[in-house]
Amino acid sequence: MSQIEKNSSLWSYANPRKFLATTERVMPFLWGAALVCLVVGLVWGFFFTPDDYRQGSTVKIIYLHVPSALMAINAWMMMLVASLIWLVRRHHVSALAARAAGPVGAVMTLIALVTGAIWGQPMWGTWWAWDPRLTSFLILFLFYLGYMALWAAIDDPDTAADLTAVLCLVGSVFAVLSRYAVNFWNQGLHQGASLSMDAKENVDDVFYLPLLVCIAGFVLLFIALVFYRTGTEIRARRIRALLARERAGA
Amino acid sequence: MMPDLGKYTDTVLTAYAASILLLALLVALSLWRGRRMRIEMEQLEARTRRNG
Amino acid sequence: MAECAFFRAAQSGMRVVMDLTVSDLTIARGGVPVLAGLSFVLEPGHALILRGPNGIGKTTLLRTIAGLQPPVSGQITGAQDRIAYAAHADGIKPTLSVVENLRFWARVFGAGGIQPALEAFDLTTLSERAAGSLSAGQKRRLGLARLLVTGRPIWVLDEPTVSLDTRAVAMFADAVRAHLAWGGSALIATHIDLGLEAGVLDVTPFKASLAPAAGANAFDEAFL
Amino acid sequence: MIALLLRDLRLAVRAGGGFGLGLAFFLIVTVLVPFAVGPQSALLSSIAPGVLWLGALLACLLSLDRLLALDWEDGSLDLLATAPLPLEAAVTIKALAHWITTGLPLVLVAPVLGVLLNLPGPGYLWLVVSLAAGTPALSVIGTFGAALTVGLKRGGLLLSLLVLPLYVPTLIFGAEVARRGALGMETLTPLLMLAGISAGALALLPFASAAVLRVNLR
Repeated sequence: MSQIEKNSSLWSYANPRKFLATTERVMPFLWGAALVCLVVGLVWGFFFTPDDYRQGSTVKIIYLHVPSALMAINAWMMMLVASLIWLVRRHHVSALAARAAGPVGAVMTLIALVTGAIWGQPMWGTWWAWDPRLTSFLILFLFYLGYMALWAAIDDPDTAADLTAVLCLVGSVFAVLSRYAVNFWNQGLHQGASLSMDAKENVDDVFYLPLLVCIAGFVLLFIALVFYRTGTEIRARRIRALLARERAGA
Repeated sequence: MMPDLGKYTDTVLTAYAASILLLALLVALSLWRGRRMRIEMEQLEARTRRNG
Repeated sequence: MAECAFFRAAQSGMRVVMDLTVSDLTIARGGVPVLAGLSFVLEPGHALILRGPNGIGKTTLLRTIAGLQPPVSGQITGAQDRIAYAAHADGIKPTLSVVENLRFWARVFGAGGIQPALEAFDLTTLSERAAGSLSAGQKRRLGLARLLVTGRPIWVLDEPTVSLDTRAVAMFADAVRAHLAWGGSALIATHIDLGLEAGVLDVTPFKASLAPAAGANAFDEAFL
Repeated sequence: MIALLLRDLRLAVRAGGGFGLGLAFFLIVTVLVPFAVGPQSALLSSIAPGVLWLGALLACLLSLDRLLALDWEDGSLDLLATAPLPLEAAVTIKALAHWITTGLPLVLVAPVLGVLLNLPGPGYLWLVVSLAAGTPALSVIGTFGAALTVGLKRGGLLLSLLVLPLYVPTLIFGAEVARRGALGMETLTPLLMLAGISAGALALLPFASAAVLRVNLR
């Protein structure tokens, strides 16, 4: 409990100035840590892990595919939480953080899709299969596109924040529904778990450790990007406010 | 230096190239826009202060 | 439905006693405060004319009082479900006839007949015409006639006399007088003299200063 | 509430209301499909349920941008928001009016168009049942999309971009019912899911639509 009490000062980061000042200080470490983890994890995975006896060297794609897929979903979760905070507590930084995470999540989804398709080419004999997982990610990508488009289309920042937050909420429900619907619709081209990239039992320790480092790298990169982009959004918002005041004063 | 990727060389290399390209693009665009907004805000704040 | 009827009855009972009170109101347009520290009381049977230059925030004020947008700070009491709002757009459907348009709003507001409203704005001869074929001034009269069928005690009007000729302006002034005599009240933003015995409130002195308002969320000061 | 429904229906059938446009669109899409995929009746009858569902969905989508935009432009929405009718009820009624003028005719016409695509015998009943259970969800979800984009100048394209992903579960289960019905398979599970989506959307989405509309009105 006392921990929570202490952390209640977390809300002070909802102050844009405080947020900018704090992130400014941690940004170099975040970028550095993300870069180190990514380089170590990917180099380790690419150069120093054996081939899988069934998938051959294509197993190396998991170091990109799994972390990006994970972040594609986590980014949406983060947007959902940030949207809720905005709707309940009306902290602008929260809404701007959700906006900042959108394109990052979209790129993560795209990476997961592209690596999945590239992996599927030799494994399934086709670039694109309407496999439930790939399909769900394609739908998630469409949700990201809609979310970003709505932010971009609305001029007034508070209106945009409100509308996108509600869209994120409703979209989350429908994304989960779509996942079930897609599962129902196609039980899967996957020949069981053995030929999947996502199944845990498929991942030996040799692959697992570098994979963990890569996941850490993607998480850190995501945090760094979201912090940085939120800072950008705060500045853009400030520019807007200053211009509006200038116009009102003139 | 280069590990032997067997018959899947193209597949693996394409996946890595595409992913790294996408990530680099995202980071570059973020940094570019971030820098522009920072400069613009500083100019504007300086102007506001000068005008009182 | 029964509950609704009950509330309406309770409302009409209170009509005579409730003032519209605005206290220390700050309103914003597009996130920028435009008017601050505004207070006034509008009693039943009285009208208040709002004046001020274009762009000062009269429309924003009226929309805030009508409940269409939340105030930045301050209180509005006595407005809940008692306001009939009319602005530049009349909500008139061109393919419906005059009577159909009016009857629709009468039914939505659960109020009585439309005949008095038609007569007050001299629309009886036009009643079967499609609203789309009316002239701008005739449309405006139809939009104002809508106020009468709402049965609401407080009229909040934004430039109600746009495109009305002198005869129609007189009709409108008569309608407002009748409304006040009945115990209603009216808050009108207008530039012309309606010949009403009404208080005048010039909102120019309440123009919000460019410094962030003290009541605003301190967290977000960087945005104001 | 009934007044609003009657007004919307009356507006739809009067000149310029766009009543029947959705139907015509549905007809054209269905007629064009054989030109695109070839006249083999076996192929047509196997894709018929999906094509008819997709046609119905697109016809629904086509009419969404007029759902709230006209009331927004002429100020009716401002006035409705200050009326005694809760905005939640108003958007539900508008969705209902949209369903009556778009969804219901599609349900009734679909079997006729099924003939053009060689829909197998048992498929007709299930096509009608699935459309009847699914089109309400399309109207309600579409109303939410229309409420999101109502204040935008050129919201039509954005509206499609926002609404189409939301339509995915409805389309999957709806087309699945029709497909399984046409093949004479068990249809209960997807039909229950479809009805569940419609009921859930009808119960919850009006609150989101009204909230979004209030934001757009301020």
